[in-house]
Amino acid sequence: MSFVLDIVTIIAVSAGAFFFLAGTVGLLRFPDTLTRLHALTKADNLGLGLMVLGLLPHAGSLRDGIKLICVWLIVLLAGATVSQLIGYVARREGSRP
Amino acid sequence: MTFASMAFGSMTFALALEIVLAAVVLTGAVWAIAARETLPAVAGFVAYGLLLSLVWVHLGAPDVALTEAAIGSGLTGALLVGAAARLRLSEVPMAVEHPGVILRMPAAVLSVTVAAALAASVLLLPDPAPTLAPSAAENAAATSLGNPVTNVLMAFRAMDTLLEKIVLLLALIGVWSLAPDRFWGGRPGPRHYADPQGVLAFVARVLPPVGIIVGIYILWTSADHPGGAFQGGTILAAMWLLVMMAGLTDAPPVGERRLRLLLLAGPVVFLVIGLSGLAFGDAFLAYPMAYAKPLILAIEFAMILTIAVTLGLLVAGPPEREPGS
Amino acid sequence: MTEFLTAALGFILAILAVGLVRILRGPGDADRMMAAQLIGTSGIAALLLLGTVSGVPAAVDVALTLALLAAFTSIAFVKKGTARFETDAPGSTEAE
Amino acid sequence: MSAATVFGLCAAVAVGLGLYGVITNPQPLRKVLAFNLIGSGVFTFFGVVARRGAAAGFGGDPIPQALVITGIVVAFSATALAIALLLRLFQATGSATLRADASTSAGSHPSKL
Amino acid sequence: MTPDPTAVVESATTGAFLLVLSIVVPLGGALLAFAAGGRYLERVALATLPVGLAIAVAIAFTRPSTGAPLVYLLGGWAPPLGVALRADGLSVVMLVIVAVVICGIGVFACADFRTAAEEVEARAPFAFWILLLAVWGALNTVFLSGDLFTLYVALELLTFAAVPLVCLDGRAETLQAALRYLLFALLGSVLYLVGTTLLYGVYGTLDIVLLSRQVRAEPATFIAAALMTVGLLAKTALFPLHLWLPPAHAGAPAAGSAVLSALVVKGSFFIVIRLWFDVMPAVPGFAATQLLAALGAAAILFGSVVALRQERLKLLIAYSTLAQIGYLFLMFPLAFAPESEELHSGGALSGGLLQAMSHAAAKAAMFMSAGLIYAALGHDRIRGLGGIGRALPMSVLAFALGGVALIGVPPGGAYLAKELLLRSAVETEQWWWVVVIQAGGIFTSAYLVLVLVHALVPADKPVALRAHVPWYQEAAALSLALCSLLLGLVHWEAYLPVPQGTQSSVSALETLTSALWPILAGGVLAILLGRWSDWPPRIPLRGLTEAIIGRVRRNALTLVETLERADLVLRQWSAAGLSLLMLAIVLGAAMLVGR
Repeated sequence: MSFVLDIVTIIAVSAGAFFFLAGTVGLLRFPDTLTRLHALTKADNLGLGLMVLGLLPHAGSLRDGIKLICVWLIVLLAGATVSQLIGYVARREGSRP
Repeated sequence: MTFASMAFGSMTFALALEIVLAAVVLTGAVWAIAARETLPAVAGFVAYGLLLSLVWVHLGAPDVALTEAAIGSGLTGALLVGAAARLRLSEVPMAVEHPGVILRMPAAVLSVTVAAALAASVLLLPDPAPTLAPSAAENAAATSLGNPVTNVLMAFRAMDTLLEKIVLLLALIGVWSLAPDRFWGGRPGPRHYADPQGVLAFVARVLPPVGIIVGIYILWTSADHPGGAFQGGTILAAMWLLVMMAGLTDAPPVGERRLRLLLLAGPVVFLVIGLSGLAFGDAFLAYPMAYAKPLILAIEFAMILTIAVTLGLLVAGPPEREPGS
Repeated sequence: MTEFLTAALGFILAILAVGLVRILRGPGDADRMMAAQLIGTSGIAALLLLGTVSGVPAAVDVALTLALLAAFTSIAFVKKGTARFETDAPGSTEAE
Repeated sequence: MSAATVFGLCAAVAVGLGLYGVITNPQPLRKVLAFNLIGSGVFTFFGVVARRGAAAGFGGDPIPQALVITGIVVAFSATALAIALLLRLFQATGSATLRADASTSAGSHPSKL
Repeated sequence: MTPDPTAVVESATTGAFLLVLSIVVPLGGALLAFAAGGRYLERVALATLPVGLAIAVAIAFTRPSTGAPLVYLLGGWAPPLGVALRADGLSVVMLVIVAVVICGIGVFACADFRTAAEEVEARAPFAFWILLLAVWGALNTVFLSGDLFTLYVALELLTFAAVPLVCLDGRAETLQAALRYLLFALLGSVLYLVGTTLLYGVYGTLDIVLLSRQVRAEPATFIAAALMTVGLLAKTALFPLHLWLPPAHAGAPAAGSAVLSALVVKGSFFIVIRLWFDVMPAVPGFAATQLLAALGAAAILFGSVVALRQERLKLLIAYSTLAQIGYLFLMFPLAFAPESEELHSGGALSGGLLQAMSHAAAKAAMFMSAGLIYAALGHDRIRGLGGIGRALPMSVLAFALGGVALIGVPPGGAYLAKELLLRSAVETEQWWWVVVIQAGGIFTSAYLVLVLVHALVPADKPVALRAHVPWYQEAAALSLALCSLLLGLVHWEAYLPVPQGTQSSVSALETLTSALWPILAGGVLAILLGRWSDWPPRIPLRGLTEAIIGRVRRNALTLVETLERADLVLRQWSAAGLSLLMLAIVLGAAMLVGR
């Protein structure tokens, strides 16, 4: 059982790390602000979500597990809001290369 | 692979991680100092604070990590950002005042010397290190709280905590005293407006309930687990400020009676319980063994409200509008 | 397992460092804010990993606090940082 | 070299950087920021001391940890006061400089209180 | 509660609860005043003053006759885990003098910080009364706390209470002065905190008594001591770390200046004493004490000379504070006992402390009378003071008495202090400090003479007073000046280590000469260096004499201008920052090498 859980952790955390990487590469390489924003949200939503998923088996108690998921939800909510606001800013600045 | 080499392997692994962490932390620090513009420098500082809470977790001090995350990085960050935004106009003329090499060189040399002395003293710290941890553990029964840091803050060194409450209040009075006379009794900061259907208003409606629950949880858990009134209070303050920023509510006028009482609740409850220890018990700030835990929790609950309001108003600044406007 | 999570932690820290560099380069406010956002998220991920690696369960509480405060700070950042001189006239930030 | 030592050195560097910033940067806001950097360096140093004192089943000596929490709150109060003062100065003069000659020296045109 | 094996065998002494009250009453009064608000606020504050004074006096009488300190264990927890309050002789005398001065300032401030009848609440009175009580509570904590970290918190409390006093009237230049003060003070306190951290890391306690038993002369201790001392010096504004003091002390409203100049700087000074005499008497060594006093001597020179050149009365008094702070640091080498290589708590320490007390009362009186003169004239230009001696005789008298007390005229506290310091200098064969001590008195009389001559000269046309000066304000200033002038009559043996016979050995003739010659010398200096509207002054000078005096004056003025320019440079932020670090390094090196 613990072996299976370990496998889950390894896969999920690796996938999460991959999405973080993808988001960062996008942030660095994509040509304009809005696409960069698009890339970034991947890291937020998927990367952290997968990390949380991977760490769930290591949570000591149910309460810790719930807290882990809460962290993700809060980040999602905040991320969505801030991305919207950044979108306004980007539009105002004019899409720069 | 032998056990020893494995242990060694994981040790160097941990060490490598520590060095990476320290390097990233210092990147933030360097940048907070070296960045040309203020706003990015502040962003660097916020990142630095965030990373520092990682360091605190790693140093086995989650209580401090919570404080650093909440106050050190979060609220200080918001304060600095607000100031940087307002001061942006003054940045260009200030660039003229940038000191030349004649000044920067000695400053660098002297700073490096002091830092080197400190680094040397880190290496010179005695081994085994002196510690009061056993003594704190031995006396923990007196309060029946499981969190040693709360024990220190609320019992062993309650005087510091009481004084620091008064420091917070005094800082607020200091901030208020800066208001021009005509604004006295008015509301702090500008009135914020935002589209009530917009995303900011949305998040300001959804996030605060969560924040309030988390804040109170952080306080509640502090009896036996890392947490406390500051950390919880800071979260509440941040939520309040968020609601204010979204324009859903306005900062209260500084002359308001209820507000004054709220600001006093924490220190007054603390002082009254402390003085009743002087009058009826063993000493000032001594709690009778049987009631220690409820008394401490009572103080902390009074304090979380006061702290939340004080911190929120410290960020909001001095009154900037005429009373009644 | 610990080694794996430590490696993942190191990786996330590296990403965080990249985010830091991004803020440094700018050029626009929007890019800086995005980078700050990335730093916040990856910082939280790093914290969760670190809590598991060093066996500090309270790291989750720290992460919760950080998530809330990071949300607050980034909103303050966007709201205040964009207005050249915060007049906060009706609709200065969003309604445009 | 233990965890404590690495972060201890890190703390020393942060203090040094902060000192440099406080002295050389002309903008008061940046001085406040640098002051916070020194403060956090000192706190980290204290954290290292706490970590080295881990005993009795605690991950660190709780006394310095508690002192750091108090210190952080005090540092925040200081920052808030400094920033309020700075913004008020900016509001009153349109600049935020600490240069002695920038405003007329110490009240040569005093008005009645 | 099991006592810790390393704990001091020390328990609360009877009557020690008064120590708690002396902290809680002012701070509780501040909270109550905040709750009351409006016009009630002043009443609460005024009611707190006599209570606090009574507590301070009660502590002075409760102290055991054995000379052992009063000890109170907060929360019943013994150090090192808990925090103790201790009142030794030093704390007691400081508690009492601060209570007296605060009460004087309180009476004085009744007129300036009054909520007008038609207002619900006014900003300045609201802030002033709360801050006054907070300063008091913070100072009492500084005097009583037996723990270095509690001292840090108290020090910050003191700073946060003091800074807003600077800019209560909201003028731009006072805002800038307040900001400079705050930032530099913060830099100082953070350096103090570094040292505290280091001490805890090495010795595992922050309790003063426990530390004093464990402290060894080793590099980590030197680093800690150097950083803490320099941090405290920055807050005390010892030359060359004085950039913030003149504008802050001169810009504040009169009552605020009195608080800042008389009391606030004494807080950090007291911690320096605690650190050097109580925590680590064997650590500093010969070179470090000489260095500290050398800075003091430089402060006397710069402060006095620049004071003489000021055009405004309040700035003159502020610079005189700078010089007086320097004077306080002269005691360190004199207290150094070469045979044991330790700082010895003897006559020199008493002298330093007495000087601090006399300065507290006298400087408060001087700032208060300067405030009254300002209010009456609408300005405080020294050259425009003509006729004020006739118009406000009591205020000018208070100013004069305060100044005379500071010069060291019997029976003033400063006179006794000077005697004690001179005696120690002779005993330890450090004649060079004798010169500096005497020079301090001469300089003080120089700027006093300068001001008094201007104030007593009759005006060309009658002085039109802009504001009425209430009698009780003048009375408050006058009584504080008298208090300083009578401090030498108190029998200090019960509280301070005063060597036998110091207080009774002087004959009347000796007294007179020792009082007169510094005043005469000071007069000469004032004539030479002061700013006079008509040079040469009304003294009839002819031919050769005039030529000689004119030449001396010209040369002296060149020197003075150099000093003024140097002062201007040193008061730049970056220069002060560099001096701060440089001083920390030199002090640390002096402790390491100069033994």
